Amino acid sequence: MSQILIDPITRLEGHGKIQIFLNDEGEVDRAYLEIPELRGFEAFARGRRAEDMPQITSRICGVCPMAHHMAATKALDDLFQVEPPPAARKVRELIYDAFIVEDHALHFFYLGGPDFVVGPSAPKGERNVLGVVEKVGLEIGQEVIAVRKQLRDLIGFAAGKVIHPVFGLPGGVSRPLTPELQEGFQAAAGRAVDLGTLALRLFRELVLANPTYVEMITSETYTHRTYSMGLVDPQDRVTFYDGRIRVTDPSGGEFAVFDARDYLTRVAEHVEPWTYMKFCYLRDVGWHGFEDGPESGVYSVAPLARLNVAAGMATPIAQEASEEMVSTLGGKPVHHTLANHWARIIELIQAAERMTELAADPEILNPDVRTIPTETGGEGVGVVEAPRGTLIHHFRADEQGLITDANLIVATQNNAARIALSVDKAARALIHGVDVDEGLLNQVEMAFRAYDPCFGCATHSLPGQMPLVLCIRDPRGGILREIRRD
Amino acid sequence: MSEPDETFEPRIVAFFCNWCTYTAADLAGISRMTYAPNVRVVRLMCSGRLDPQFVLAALRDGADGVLIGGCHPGDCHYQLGNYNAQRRVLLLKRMLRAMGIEDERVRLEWISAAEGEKVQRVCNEMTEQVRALGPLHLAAVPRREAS
Amino acid sequence: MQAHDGAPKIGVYICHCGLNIAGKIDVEQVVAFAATLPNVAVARDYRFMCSDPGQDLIRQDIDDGLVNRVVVASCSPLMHEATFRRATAAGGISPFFFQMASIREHVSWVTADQQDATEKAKALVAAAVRRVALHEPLERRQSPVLPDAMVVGAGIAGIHAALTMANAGKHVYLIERESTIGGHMARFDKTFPTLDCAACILTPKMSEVRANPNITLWTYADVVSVEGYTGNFTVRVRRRPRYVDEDLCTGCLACIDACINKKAKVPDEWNEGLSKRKPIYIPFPQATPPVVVVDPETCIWFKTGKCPRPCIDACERDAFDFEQQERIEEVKVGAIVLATGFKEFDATRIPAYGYGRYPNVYTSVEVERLVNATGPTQGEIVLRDGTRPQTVGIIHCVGSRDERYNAYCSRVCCMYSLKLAHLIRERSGAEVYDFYIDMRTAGKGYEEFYDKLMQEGTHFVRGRVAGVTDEATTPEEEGKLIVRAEDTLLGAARRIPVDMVVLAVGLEPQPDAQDVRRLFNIGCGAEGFFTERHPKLAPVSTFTDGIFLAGACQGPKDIPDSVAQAGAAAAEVLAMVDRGMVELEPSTAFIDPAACSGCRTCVGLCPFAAITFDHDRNVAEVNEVVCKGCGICVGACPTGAAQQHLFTDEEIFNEIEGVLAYV
Amino acid sequence: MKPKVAFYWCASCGGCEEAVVDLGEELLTVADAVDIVFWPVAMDFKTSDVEALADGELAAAFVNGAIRTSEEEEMVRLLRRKAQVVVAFGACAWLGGIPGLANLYGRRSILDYVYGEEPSLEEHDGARPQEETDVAEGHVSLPTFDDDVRTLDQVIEVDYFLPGCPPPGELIRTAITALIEGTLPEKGSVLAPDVALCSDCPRLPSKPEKPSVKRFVRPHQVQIDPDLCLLAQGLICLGPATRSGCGAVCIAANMPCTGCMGPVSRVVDHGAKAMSAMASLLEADDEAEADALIGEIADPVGTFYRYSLPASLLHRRREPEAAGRSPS
Repeated sequence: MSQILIDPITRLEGHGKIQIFLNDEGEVDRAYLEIPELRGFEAFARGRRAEDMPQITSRICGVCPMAHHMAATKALDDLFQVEPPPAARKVRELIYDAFIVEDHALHFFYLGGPDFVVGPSAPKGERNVLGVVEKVGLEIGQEVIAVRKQLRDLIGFAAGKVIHPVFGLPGGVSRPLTPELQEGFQAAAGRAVDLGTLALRLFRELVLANPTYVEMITSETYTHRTYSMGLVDPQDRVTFYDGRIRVTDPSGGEFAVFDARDYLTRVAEHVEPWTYMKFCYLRDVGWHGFEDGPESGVYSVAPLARLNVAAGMATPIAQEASEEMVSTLGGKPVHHTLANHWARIIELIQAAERMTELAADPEILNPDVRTIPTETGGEGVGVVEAPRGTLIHHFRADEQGLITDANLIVATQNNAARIALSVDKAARALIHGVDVDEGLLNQVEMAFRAYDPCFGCATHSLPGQMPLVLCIRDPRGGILREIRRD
Repeated sequence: MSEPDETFEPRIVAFFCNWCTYTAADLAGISRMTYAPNVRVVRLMCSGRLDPQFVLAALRDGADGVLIGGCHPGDCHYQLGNYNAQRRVLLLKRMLRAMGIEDERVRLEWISAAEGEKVQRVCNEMTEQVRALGPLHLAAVPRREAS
Repeated sequence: MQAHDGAPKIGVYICHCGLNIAGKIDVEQVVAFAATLPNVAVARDYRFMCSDPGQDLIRQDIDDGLVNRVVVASCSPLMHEATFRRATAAGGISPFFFQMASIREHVSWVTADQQDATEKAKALVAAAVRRVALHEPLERRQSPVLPDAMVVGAGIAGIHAALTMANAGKHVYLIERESTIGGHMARFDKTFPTLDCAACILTPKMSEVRANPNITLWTYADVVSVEGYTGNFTVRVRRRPRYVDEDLCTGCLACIDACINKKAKVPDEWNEGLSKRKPIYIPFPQATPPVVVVDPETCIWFKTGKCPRPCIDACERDAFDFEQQERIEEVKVGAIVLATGFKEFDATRIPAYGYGRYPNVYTSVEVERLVNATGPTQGEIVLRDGTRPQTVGIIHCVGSRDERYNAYCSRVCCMYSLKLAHLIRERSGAEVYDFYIDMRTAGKGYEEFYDKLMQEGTHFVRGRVAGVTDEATTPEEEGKLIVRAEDTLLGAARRIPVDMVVLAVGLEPQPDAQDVRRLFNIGCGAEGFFTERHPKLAPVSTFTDGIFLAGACQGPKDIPDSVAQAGAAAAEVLAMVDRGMVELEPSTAFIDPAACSGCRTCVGLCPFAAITFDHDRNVAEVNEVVCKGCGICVGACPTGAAQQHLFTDEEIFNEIEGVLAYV
Repeated sequence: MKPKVAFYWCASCGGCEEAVVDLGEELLTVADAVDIVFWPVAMDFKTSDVEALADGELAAAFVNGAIRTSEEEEMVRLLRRKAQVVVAFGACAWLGGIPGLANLYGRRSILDYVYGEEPSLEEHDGARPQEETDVAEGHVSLPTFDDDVRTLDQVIEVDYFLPGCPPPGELIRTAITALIEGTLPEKGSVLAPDVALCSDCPRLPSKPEKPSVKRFVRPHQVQIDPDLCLLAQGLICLGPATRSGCGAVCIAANMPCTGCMGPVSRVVDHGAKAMSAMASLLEADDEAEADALIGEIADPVGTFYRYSLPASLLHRRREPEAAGRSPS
């Protein structure tokens, strides 16, 4: 009896395992996406000093540490009941947008991009950043690297460290922005906008110009009609640093708008015995299994969802680009999972444009960047839009300022149910019998890679990493094939 | 903890300063004051030499308790050593508490050179206290297999 | 790290110490165990390792190349570490390739069970073996000894120590708190058992002090600070103003007669308040220096600023200086002898004896003054009302040999009580009752003196006195003090009516003994007397090198013992000073400049300012001569850059593992 | 023939991989100089690629993350077999890192909290992820987690340690260069300066000649002077106890050092040494006063062992169930 095994799933942050069960006809009966990782941050956050949360929780993920650092910092504003001075707020948002740009660039060019840019069934040795460089040329490759480096260096200087920042404090940031850094951000912002438009161009040329890809994107295989969730600004436009949480139903109508502090009344986590991942769903709709449609509480977050819940983008070039996408894909809401790659570029552009605005704001140099808390202890919730979706940090602390309870709703967790759906659906569509070729299996992986999922984030739990295995079983559970792609 | 095991013989490492407590231990000897054999003394010139690493190393190496002896406040042969020891032990004990190690397992006592009987009393008390607590049983630090 | 002469070859030597160790510890077992320990080349036992043959074992094994590290398991290092280091060095290797395991004081003497003792001894040996393998050869630093010396306290002990050293040609600073030297002895009339006159033997020595060019005498002065280390102390002395120029005053005492106060009305401390003095006074005729003192508390000029000050006119030498301020003198000396003496037990602490309540209850010190020819009554024994006592009761052990006050025996009370009994009888013809618990007359001619008193007809009543009362129960007790005592010889309680009660008060440490102790960084015993380095082997040394003890500050002593001890202390100082240098313990801290980050955690922690920060090299440095080797900085150093010779982290970690080597 | 290298992550956040990616252009030059045969986060090579290698065929394996599961253990043992040099890459692999704080809790209590107590959980029957589950379609299994987090060298022999959370680019560069040029120091070395951060600290000149602390303050409680030594401001800065090599970036950002670069070679237990220094600097001789002031530190373990708990002498919190596992 032959075996197939994918080990481990690659080009995503974190770890996963897919179990696919075939029926007697050799058709996919059910695919399970298991997240075997648990690091327990919430558990060992208890007893730590509240003000250390931004630095401790950033270790949940080294790819989006800024998102956790910022969500925790905002939760501390709430917990210590302090309002950061305007300059501090702007410094935070500027740095946060810079982070969104470089992180989206990372995913497009390094992690998700290769699938399209190099091709889903290209030889594995090429399906990586170096392959991308091959395809798009060294200059572009170097420009991508250069821009990310420039942005990450700036973030490093401003936040202390780009990987695991230290600048966030309840009531502000650890130090004011220097004029030199302001100039640096201004320069980088312009360059980032160009990179965004470049990425857009590449996407048009390499993806949209290729009918097979377009067909793949719009195919039912990669489509689910679920609820969408994301932060919106007062004008209901896409925002990353702060805003209200908006939820739209599968047909695009507003389902709910609420403040992060009320998340517990809106969102619940579902536990399955076969995975360490906890699946988020909308309380008001309820958990009805891994289903899409208006009757299922399953919802999605991340770039495409953000575009779906927002009336539009907050900056001109991004707005233009989003209109192009929506019209190309037949109007909002867009439910094609693979369109996340496109939406990601559009978001990259908005973040870059927003950087330009903030860096130009004279107020941002104001040395008053700290409000010293007078209260200790209490409860606080903080929310940001992480690159991978809505991220909520929720802490309670005692009178000593030590954490007594911590609860984290992490981007990929919001998406978890939908990702499981995608994998299941892709498997059904792509796998017929046990003869599965490697490119096909990569297309199964593409189903979740499109979300830029971070299982490290998602299970912010006991250290422990497990390769993702694609394991195909017969109806009696016996292993037909385990695919170890070689 | 489980109920006291009378057959359990605690291992206690003591760090005594040369001028007061170690001399007091000598006095206890000269005065033939018998006490529990469980306490094994490591001589330091001053309790101010105490490095928290020593206490942890003793616990790691199999001690069930650690006793630190210094001169009474104001009497340190080096004027300030015992105050330093006190601050270090106070902080260390808070850390040990957080690590699930009972307070009674680490004890700091001021014993002057004239207090032989206090050496006797403290060593006996501590041995009984630790006996009542039972073995420390620290989780073993994983050791890699020889490769 | 490793010995220059290759891998460690450790010799382990277990001492039987007669039966002190071997009687409790199975030495053979320990030897066998030691032989199995890593790096141990030789494991032997011997009856007395500290004896010459014992030390020769070590020397020989080193000579024969069998051994290059030495562990001796015997008594406390405080006892014989030096001995065995010498033996190790005698073998031709560094004396610091040695480690001692205390299996006597810490094991055989304190452990009930033989097997327990043997196991514990093994652990201590294991620790010493692990540790000594890491020892490094160290240089003993030598430090010059300043030629001058200081004696603090000028009673008979201090005087004798000062004179002994001065006569050997050393310059001595003699510091006395009172306005005159002489201490307690100067207040006595006669001394036991010879009954020779105290003044006759003391005053020559007092004037000799004054005359000796090698002695700088500062009375009315006290030590305020001591810095430095053995051989090199810097002492600051405060000299209080006496408002009279010592160099000009000749002690003619004309000023005292001239004082505006025609009558003396200030209670005279010297005479225990039994007489009065004027605001300007001299304690007693032979006071040394013979210089008057103005007491600002009672002098009209100081109190009101209004006084014609006839004293000034009366002085031919123009010696008065009412502007005189206290002065701080700073001197550097190589060694210091402490002879700060004792204070008498405060009799009011035992109300039952009625002191302070019944005027005719006296302390022995008061009676010393009464019987003294220079005292308030010129030697007449009279009660406060001027009448002569017919019967006198002397109560021994007042404040001594009593758990409630002092458990110890004050050693001198029996003898001085006998002396007083004799003098009282001699001077007043009174019947003397002597209440004692045990008559302690150990000393040359002491027992004979006791016999003499018995022949003289002194009544001795053996038993502790319950109390003294004036409540008469019979006519003959009327108007008398009744001493209630149990007569253990008769086995009956007795009431003995007397006219006068003398309380033989014991000796206690000076009230400020604790302060003095801290000032000189030495130790006190539980009872408060200064502790000697070793009761037998170093009776006049202290735990602080270069500081020695003489007289009753170390414990109750009579005059012969005090003088003998003073001579011994002087000899120790002379030995030091003549050698010209001392060897300092090498267990100092040092900082590896390559490892020091310049964080300065250590700098402020050093109690002796031995650590300085080099801003150019950005590292902290230890001045090894100033460093006293406490290791505070080493324990605090956050990166282990600071280490301590003989107590490195590595050595201590290994010792810890060793003591936990339960077998 | 280019030396083959592998990057692998165990229980980690991916920050170490990011740090490698951050080498930017140099990544390309490195990619030229070496042959990366295994790097799950960025390249499609699988375990079998490694198994296919001859023992010792890998010039080096860079492993980040702490060890928690049997899978991780197997993988690092495999890499150990295949690699001439194994480098523990980053704080987690060297010391356990921040996820090592999980050693303050037993596995059980963590599962109970995450799946039983958190407020956002649906009302459910207290279901927990099971290692073995029968689902409608068949049988699904999850890996077992050890009760504690281990450092890499508590599992396999490690040749070099690269400190930091994540390791500073400069140190990674130096290490890789040394590897390529064969100029690595003696085995067992930590590839960073062996002196504490103060030596590099721009604020050192502002440190008092004789430092001391009246009371410790927490970063959120005070306006932090951007130029004055942080310890002199009463902030617990682990710079004096922590390796340099990071360029004091946190301090440059006006925040105290939290010790991610770990201890120097002369220190056995990072937290204990740091505690000793901090406690010594406190100006309080009276016991009650000292204890009160020390109490204000609030969380000694999280403060002094933030990155090194699994590597510390105590390794993990003492749990009653640990009683069976006493060292022999």
